[in-house]
Amino acid sequence: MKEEVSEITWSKLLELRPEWLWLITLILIIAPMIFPIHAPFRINESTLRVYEFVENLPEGSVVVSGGAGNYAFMYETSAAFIAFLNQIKNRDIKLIIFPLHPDSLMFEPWAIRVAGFDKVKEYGKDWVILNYIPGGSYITLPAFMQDIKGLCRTDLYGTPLDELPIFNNVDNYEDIDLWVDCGANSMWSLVRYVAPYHVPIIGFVHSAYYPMFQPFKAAGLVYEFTNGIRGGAEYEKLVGYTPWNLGTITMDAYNLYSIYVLILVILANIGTQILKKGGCV
Amino acid sequence: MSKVLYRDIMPYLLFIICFIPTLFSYYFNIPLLSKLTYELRGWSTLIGVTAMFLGLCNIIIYNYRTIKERKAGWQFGVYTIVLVFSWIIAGLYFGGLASPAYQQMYIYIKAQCWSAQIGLLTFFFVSAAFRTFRAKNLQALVLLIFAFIPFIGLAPWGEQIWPGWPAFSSWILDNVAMAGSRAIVIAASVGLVVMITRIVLRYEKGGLVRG
Amino acid sequence: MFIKGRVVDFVVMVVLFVATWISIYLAHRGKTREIRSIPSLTAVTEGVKRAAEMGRPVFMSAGFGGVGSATTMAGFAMLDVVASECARLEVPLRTTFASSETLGAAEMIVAEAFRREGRPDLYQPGKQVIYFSGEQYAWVAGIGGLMARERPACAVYMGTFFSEALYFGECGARVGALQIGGTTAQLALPLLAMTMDYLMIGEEIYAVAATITKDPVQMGSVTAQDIGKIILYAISVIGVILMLAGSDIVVKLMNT
Amino acid sequence: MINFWIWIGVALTLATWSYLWKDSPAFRWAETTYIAAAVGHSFIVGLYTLRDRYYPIMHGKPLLIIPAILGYFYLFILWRRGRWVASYPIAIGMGVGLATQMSGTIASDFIGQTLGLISEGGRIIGATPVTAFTNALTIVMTLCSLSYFIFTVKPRGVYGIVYKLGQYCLMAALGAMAGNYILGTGLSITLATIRRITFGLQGYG
Repeated sequence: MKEEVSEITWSKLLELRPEWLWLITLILIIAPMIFPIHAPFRINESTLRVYEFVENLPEGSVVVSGGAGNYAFMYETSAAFIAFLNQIKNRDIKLIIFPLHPDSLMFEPWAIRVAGFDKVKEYGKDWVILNYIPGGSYITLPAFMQDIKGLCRTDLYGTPLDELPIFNNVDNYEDIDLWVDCGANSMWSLVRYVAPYHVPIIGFVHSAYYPMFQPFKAAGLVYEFTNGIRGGAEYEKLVGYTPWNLGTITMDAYNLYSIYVLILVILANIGTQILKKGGCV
Repeated sequence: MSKVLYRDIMPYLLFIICFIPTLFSYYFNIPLLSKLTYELRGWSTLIGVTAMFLGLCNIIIYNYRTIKERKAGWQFGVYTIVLVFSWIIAGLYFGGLASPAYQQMYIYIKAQCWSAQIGLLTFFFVSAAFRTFRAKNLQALVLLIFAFIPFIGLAPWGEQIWPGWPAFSSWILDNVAMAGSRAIVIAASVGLVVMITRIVLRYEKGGLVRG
Repeated sequence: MFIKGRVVDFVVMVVLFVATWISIYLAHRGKTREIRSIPSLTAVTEGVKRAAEMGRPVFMSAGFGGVGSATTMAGFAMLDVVASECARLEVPLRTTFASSETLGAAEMIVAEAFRREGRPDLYQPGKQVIYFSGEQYAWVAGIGGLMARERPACAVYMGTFFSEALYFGECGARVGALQIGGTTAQLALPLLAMTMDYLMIGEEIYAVAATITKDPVQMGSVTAQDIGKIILYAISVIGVILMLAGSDIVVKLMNT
Repeated sequence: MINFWIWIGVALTLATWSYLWKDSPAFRWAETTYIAAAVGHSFIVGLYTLRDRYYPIMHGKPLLIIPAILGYFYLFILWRRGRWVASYPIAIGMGVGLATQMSGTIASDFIGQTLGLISEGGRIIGATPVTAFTNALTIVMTLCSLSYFIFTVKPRGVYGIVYKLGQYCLMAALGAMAGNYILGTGLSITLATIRRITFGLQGYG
C-alpha cells in the first residue's frame, strides 16, 4: 500500500506541468539581480590576454569596431564589448565604428550610450560612427582597408569625413591599431579581408562559436577571443564595475540555474527507476 | 506542347544555365566563367530581395482572410496590417535606418520582442531537460551522462568542486562531440551531393513545380 | 585550367554524380538493394492519419534556409509527401517559411500536391502556406502562437534549423503533437534530440522519401549515397593506416 | 519621453512571457507586434538595398533589368492560372544557390573533414600516450558513427556491433552538444532582457 502511494506521488511528479517548473526558473533568474551573490569564478587565460592587449595600447591609438552582424543584439557578447568600452573610455584612444550589417547601426549607438562612452568622449574628435554600406563585406572590407574616406565619404549623420577631426590622421589600414568585433558571424570575413593587412583582431564571440574559431587563433589571424557571457563576466571583473554589469549577474544565475536543472534531472531519474521497478513505465 | 515548354522545360533550362557556370567556375580558372558567375550571384541576390513583396502580400492576404471569416482574434489581423504599414511609413518619414527616432522604435519594440522571445528558451530548456534526460534505456543513459559533463564544466561551481572539470568537459567536446558531429557532417555531405544530382537529372523537382 | 587544390574536389563530384546516375538507372531495371528500416520515416504517414482521426491540423516546416539550400530541398520533398497525404485525407495543413523566396516555392509545391490529389479547391494562397516575416524569432513567435491556437496533432520539421528547434519542440509537446524532426544543422540536432518523438539524424533526411514512396529513383539514390560513403570509408581507413605507417601520401593526394 | 519607450518594452516583455502560463490575447499582441515590426523593418532595409541595387541599371549595367523584372514574377503565385511564371525566379535562385552549396560542401565537409580524420592518424605514433589515445579514440568513434548512416547493409554480425557502437557514439555526441548548449545563449538573454528594463527605468539606455 505504502509503495503504491509513493508510486502515485512519483508519477505525479514526473507528469508535473511545465508551468510550475518555469515559475521557479523565473524566480531563480530574478533573485541574483536583487541579491547578488558574487560567486567566485576564475579568469580565463584568453580574457586576460585581451585585457592586457588593450591596456598596453599606446595613447592615441585608433580602434575600429567593425562587424557586429545581425547577432549583435544577442547580449551574450555585449557584456564584453561594454566592458571594453569602459576600459578605453578614460584613455586617449579613438574609436571608429564601421557597421557591416544594418542592425549594428542600432546596436552600436546603444552600447555607446549604455557604457557612458558618449558622456566622456566627444563625437567627431574621439569617436565616430560610419554609415552601413551595402554590397557585402567581400567588397566593402577591402575598400575600407585601402581608403576609408574614399569608401565612406560621410558619417552616419551625413557629415563629410574631412570635416571630422578624428580623420585628420586616419586614412587606411596603416593607421588602425586594433580591430574589435562584437558579434559572431562576421569573423569569417574579417579573417579573410582584415587579417592579411596585419591589423590585430580581437573578437567578443558567442560560446557556441568559441571552439569553432580556435583554428583562426592558432593560425595567427586573430589575436584573441573572449568566450561568450563567461568571458564578459571575466572582463567585467578585470575592468572593475561597469554600469551594465551583465556578466557578473549572469554568473550568479548560472550557479542557481544549473543546480536547479541538476536537481530536476536527478528527481526525474529516481522517479523513472522507481516506476520501472513497479512496472508502471 | 507549348504549355510543357514554358511551364516545365524553360524553368529547368534556366536552372541548368545558372547551375553549370556557377559550379564549374569553382573548379576551373576561366575568366569568362567567373565573370558570369559574379553576375549571376548579383542577379540571385536582387531576385531574393525583390521577393519581399510576395512576403508582404502573403501576410496581408492571411490577415485579410482572418478578418473576413471573423476568426477568433480577427482584431489582431487589423492590428497587424495597420502596424506593418505604419511602421514602413514611419521609417521612411523619419529618414530610414540612421535616424534616432527609428532607432528608438527598433530598440524598444523590435529588439525588445526579440530578446523576450529568445529568452523563452531558458524556460524551455528546463522542461525539456526534465522530460528528456530520463534513463529509460541504455541510449538515453548515454545521452544523459554526456550531457552533464559539459553542463557542470560550464557552471562556475563545477570548477570549485574539481578544478579539472572545465578541461575535462572541453576534452569531451573536442573529441567525443567532435567525432559524432564529424560523422554527421561527412555523411550529410554525401547525401547533399546525391540530392542535388537528382535535381539536376530531373528525377526530383525541388522547387521547380508547375503549381 | 584547374584551380590549384580543387582537382580532387572535381573528381569526387563527378564520381558521386555518375554513381547516382548509374544506380538510378539500375534501379529502374529492378536492381535495388533493400533499405534498412528507419522508424521515424513511417511515422510521418501515421502522424497525418492520427491528425485526420483527431480532426486537428498538421504542421510542417522546412526551416530557415533559403531556396538555394539542399536541406530545404529535402524539406520540400517531405512537404510534397505531407501535402499529398493531407489533401487525400482532407486534413488542414499549416506550413511556414522564413524567407519569402522559399515561401514562393512552397506555395507552388502545395498547390501542385493538392491538384495532383484532385483537390485544387482546398488550396488557396496564404491559407496553407503562412508567412511570419523573414526574421528568425518573429517567425518562431508566429509558429508558437499558431501551435497554441490550432493545436496540430502532428508536427514535422525538416530542413535547416537553429536554436528555435527547442522552441518548436516544447510548443508541440505542450499541445500533445506527435513530433518528427530531422536536420543536418549541428546546432539544432541536439535540441531536436531532446524534444522530438522521432529523430532523423543528418543524412537520414535525404533518404526520407525512399522508404515512404519506394520508387526506383529514391531507392537508387540511397544506393548511391551508400556507394559514396563506402568510398569515403575506404579512403579514411587507407589514409589512417598509411599515416600510421608514416606516409602522408593520401593527404597530399587529396590536397591536389 | 524615454520612459514611454521603456514602458512599451516592459509591456512587450511581460506579454511575451505570459505565453509560459498560457496562450492569451496579451501574447498574441506581442507576437503580432513583433511580426509586423519585423516585416516592416525588413521591408525598409529591402527598399534601401533595392535602391542601391537598381542604381547600376541606369549607370552602365542595363542587363540587371532582367533580374529586376524576374523578381516581381514571384507575385504571379497569387494568380491561379499564371502560377507557373513564378518558377522562373525560383530556378535562378536554386541554380546559383545549389551550385555554390555543392562545391562548398564537397570542399569543406567531404574533403576537409576526411582530411581532418586522416591527419589525426598521424598524431598517434610518437605522441604522448594521452594524445595518442585521444586521437585513436576519435578516429574509431568517427568511423563507428559513420557506419550508422549506411542504409543498404543489414546490421548483422561484426557490422552489427559496429553499427550499435555508432549509435551510442552519436548519442554521446548529441548529449555533449546539448549539455554545452543548455547553459549557453538563452539564460544570458533572459537576464539581459530584465536587466535592460531595470536599467532603462533608472534612466540609462
